[in-house]
Amino acid sequence: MEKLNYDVVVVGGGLAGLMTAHEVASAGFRVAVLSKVFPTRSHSACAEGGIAAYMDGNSDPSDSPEFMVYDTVKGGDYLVDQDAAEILSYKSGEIVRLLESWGALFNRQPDGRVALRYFGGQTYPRTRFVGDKTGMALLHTIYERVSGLNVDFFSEWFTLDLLVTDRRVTGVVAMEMKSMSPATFGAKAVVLATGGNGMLYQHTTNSYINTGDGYAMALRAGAALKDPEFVQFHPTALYPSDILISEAARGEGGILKNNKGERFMTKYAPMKLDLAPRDVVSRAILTEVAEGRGFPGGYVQLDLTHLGEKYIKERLALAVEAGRNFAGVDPVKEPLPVRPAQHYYMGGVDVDVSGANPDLPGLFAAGEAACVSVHGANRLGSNSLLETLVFGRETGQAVVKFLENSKEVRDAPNPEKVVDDAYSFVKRESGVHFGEVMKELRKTMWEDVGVFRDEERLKRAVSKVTELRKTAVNMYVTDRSKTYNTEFFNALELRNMLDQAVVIATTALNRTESRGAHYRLDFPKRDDKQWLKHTLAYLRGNTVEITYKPVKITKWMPEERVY
Amino acid sequence: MEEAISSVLKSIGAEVSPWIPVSERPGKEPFAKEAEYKAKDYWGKIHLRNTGELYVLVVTKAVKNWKDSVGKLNLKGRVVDAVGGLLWLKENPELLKGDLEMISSFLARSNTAVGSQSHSR
Amino acid sequence: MKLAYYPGCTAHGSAVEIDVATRKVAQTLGVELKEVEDWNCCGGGFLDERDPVGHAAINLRNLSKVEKMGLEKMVTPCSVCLHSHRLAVHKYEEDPVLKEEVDKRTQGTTVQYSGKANAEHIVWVLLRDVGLEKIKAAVKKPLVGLKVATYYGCQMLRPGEVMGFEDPHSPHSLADLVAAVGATPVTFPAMTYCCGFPLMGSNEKGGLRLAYNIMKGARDAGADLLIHPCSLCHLQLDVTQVKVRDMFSLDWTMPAIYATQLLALAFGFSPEEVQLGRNAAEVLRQKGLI
Amino acid sequence: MKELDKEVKVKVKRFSEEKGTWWQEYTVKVDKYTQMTEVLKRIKEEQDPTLSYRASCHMAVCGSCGMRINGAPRLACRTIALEEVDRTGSDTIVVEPMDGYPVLKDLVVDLTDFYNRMYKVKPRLHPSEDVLKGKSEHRLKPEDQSRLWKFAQCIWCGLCVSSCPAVRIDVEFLGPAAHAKGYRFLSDPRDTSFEERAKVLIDSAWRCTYCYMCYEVCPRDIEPVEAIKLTRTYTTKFGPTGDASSFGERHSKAVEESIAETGMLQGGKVYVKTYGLVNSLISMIELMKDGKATKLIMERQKKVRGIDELRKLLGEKQ
Repeated sequence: MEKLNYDVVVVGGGLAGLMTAHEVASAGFRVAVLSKVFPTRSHSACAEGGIAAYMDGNSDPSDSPEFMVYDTVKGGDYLVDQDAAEILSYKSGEIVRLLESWGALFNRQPDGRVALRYFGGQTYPRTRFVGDKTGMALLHTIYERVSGLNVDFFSEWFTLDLLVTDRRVTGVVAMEMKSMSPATFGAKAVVLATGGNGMLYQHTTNSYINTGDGYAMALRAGAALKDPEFVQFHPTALYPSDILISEAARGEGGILKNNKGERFMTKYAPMKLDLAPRDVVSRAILTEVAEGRGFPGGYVQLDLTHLGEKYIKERLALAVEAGRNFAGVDPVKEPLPVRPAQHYYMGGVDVDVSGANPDLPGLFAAGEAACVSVHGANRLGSNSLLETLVFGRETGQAVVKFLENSKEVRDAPNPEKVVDDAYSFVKRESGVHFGEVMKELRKTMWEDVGVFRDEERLKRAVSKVTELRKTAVNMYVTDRSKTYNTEFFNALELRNMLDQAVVIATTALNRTESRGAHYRLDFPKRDDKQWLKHTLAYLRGNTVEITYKPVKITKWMPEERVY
Repeated sequence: MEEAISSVLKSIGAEVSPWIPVSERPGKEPFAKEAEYKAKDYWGKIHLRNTGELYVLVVTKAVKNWKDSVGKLNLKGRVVDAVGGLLWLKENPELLKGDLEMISSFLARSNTAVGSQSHSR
Repeated sequence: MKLAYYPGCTAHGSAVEIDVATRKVAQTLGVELKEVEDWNCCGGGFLDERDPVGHAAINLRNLSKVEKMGLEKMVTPCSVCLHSHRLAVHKYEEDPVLKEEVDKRTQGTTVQYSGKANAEHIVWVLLRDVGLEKIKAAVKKPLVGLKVATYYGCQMLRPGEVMGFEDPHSPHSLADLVAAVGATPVTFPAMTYCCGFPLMGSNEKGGLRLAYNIMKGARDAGADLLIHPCSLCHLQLDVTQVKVRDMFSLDWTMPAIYATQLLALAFGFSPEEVQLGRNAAEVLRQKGLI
Repeated sequence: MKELDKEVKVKVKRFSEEKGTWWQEYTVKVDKYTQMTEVLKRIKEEQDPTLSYRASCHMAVCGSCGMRINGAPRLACRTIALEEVDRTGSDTIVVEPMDGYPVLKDLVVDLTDFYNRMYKVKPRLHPSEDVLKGKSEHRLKPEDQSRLWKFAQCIWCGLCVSSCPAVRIDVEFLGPAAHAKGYRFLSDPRDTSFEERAKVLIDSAWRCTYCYMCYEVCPRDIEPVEAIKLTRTYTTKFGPTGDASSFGERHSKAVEESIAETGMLQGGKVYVKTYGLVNSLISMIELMKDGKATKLIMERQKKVRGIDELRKLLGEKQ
């Protein structure tokens, strides 16, 4: 097997990975970026609304970084590490300024400075944006910048697993998808910037590639996931493509209706109606569908037609585009089909504010792959893009410091085993196909570890996922092609998804309270006495080991979360 | 032009800074001139393009969101952007004085009520 | 049926047979073509980049004349003229900054454009306004056994949102006409590719290469000749064909004739009357069609 | 709802290094919302796991799923299956890999050539040192922002290059996407390397044939041909940088002059002005072989009567 050596390997070419690579390369270290897609195809491109930033001299006159910390902590239902939220907030302005200096085409005020707008959960407006394609714009800007540096890109390389030698991370084994030939990448540090895991759920706004490979690799290497039970669901994803229809659609007057034409939110939230919090609306929609008042396929309708063509086109351009192009529905003339869908993963590889994992020296993570605990139990809009860049940079700088004090590492003794494990699926002559297992997994997660949770469902999920993991050992890849064999990579993705699923289901069962996005029908209240703490979960064979870690509170004491 | 605008601002009792040229990047010829001003309940800047277009930024803490308030004002200038305490107007030198006076009196009125305005919504 | 008619510079000059054949076909089908009084050049596909405002203004001058004639459809046999006028209207309507500038220029001139008139291709008029039945009825000499490659080129089709007559990826207007006169339409992959004419001013070799692709594509598909919908395709594929043959040392020809020339032949006009090129005439003679 | 569960046939052009090329047909149930990415996903997960294709965001921002659908270069995610059935009138949807790139497997093509074209235009802002060091800040007028954003929205899907005829016949032409990207930086007032960019872009811009295929196929409505047209206008300012731009500039200027002079386009005259008298005579002799030369000579020298008005419309100072 070919052996390549770098100072750092970054797995993932989205915003977080590229920002990390930028810092490492700028400091003169040798860095490889491995990504299973060409970098600009990463899920960062899907972010719509914007990036929150307090910019000194270019913000609301009443705003301050302190307000931004407060909004983030409260939004996260107090499971936020407040020191992390402070970094996020205090460094937001310089991050936007940096991306602007690299050419990002932020929308402008008439004097040519970056414009701002309101977003949900903000006391003062501070979201910076590029039309409604902010993620796409920033991803391209940073790729343009980093591809001009001395960084080696390995695009369409699938990372199989981390290499661990002497209880520290010493590289990865990856495979070029085109030629299917594996290679060892030796490195003193590995940064997981592999994004989220929406594909675990039957319905998700995430890209097809979001299979949470980094979470699974970290678990298999012996690192913990932090707060794995926290999964955010968005109430209005377009049926059936699950493209996000922004909350703005309801903010501007859109009404949710069931198959009888009833405005059902009157039952669930008589005061706030369609503008009730995301979790409330998601639960309402799913209840309507479960009780037979949805449409075939399992959706309800989001009606904008009464707003008038001019208004809709002016205010909700993206809803119009999405409806027309992806559902064949013109929201000016007919209601949009919507249903809740998984949207974001608050949990992730356990790291501190420098992106370092405490279990394995040399292991770092950034972006949605990491859990720095800036989002706590529920992420605020406009904070995910910001996190990728702020903590991508923090992590990159921490990696540089780590490298400066790092000794040469010993080669991993047996990297071939990683390849053999992966190839076991191809070598087998019969068994199950990835598609069969995947469908069941995504259904189980959606129904039993989804918006509504309770002991019965979660127990059922744990045993189902455990069973699926056993079945998947016998997975069988029918495609024998030695070029771009996507069936093989799908099988590996499924293996990764199963490793996370068991952890998510088990920790969700374990947390007997409701907080943020984790809603337990049998424990509907937040319980700070018992549960104001982070979950840490390890995967040891088939067993999930759970421990805890305190939440870092600097100045904002928990209070009831009312809006 | 710059002098005329400065004197309009001074006539409503604002302090005005000297005009400075602005360009897209260092070393590029300026595309506009700017002056900062400070009035009683608000402050901001005047942005004057080389092509003659005139923009005015009105900043205040007295308004939670200009977007909800501009409808109540009968401004002659065009509202280009209104978000939180920031308001951008495209102005005409002849109409500037009237608009600024209107804003001054609107803020003076709402200032007396600002204590009771809730910040939570 | 009375329609405004815009022949365009080329059909008035070096490709006059297009004008001749188009008038004969229209006459046969009872379409009165009223030439736009004192029309001007559309800019030929180049003016819009040098002077976008001037381009829009001079195209609107033609259309404004059409409106003054009390008409809305301005028929042209040239795809480039069609494209130029329709794009000018599109940009004038979509781009408020451009509109303002154009309005400034047209002030104090005779140009008053209300937005009603627009350019139409003769092929569209034949299919949409005259109809295939009427065309079939006018056929006196069905061109049975003649295999005709239908070459659409670019500007009659694209951009689809501005042209709007047929699916730019799978057009069939020309095939419908070919079938209507009893000949056999031949489709080929290159039928919507560029003939290379717009390159002739900057990269002649490239332009000839593109022309070769079209000729070769039609030949490989088994066609006897090809028809096209554009004065400039005509210059490229007919007038300049000899250069292509030289460059690629070809011992064969692919006669290229204008769509209405084919129709006129079927309507009973002689090759001389439609000024048919000698290569095309030779093919028809071999097929026993003349 | 009746539209649910309509069956369509999907005919896929397959390829593998081991087996070569073959066609395979699948039957898939769809409803009126079903995107082609979903159709492919159902085939892969439920019928034939060996089918390979790329897809990621399913909302036309990642540019992964470019392919030919019923002959048209499309993003699969931006294509609704039943709309294709409506468009073609056939229940069979034909899916092929993009043209112009080597096929790796089934619908997956090798985009290396496309990426290399993009890198040639140095696709990144070159800001001034002071801005990078934080000593100074950029400004950008909102109207410039929206003008640039139009061309900056390229998602590197490769569809325009795959369908561009000029790319196929001319190695010196950068192709539509690279031109859109190049122009976006060439005309960004924050950029500091105008000359370097002009050298890369100007001559290539004259190698575009204005067929509007890129305009037609671009899923983000970038209209790369417009960027190319705008790039050509820099030739006057910067000067030609090669044969194509020097002939092209002369030609285009001759067209403009011809119109300003007579209101008409006089092909022969324009040709002579572009290529010079000697070259034109050589061409003429060639054309005589086919009996076509007379046509150019025969050209009527009509002059528009309203020429004064026309000149005013062309912006001539009164």
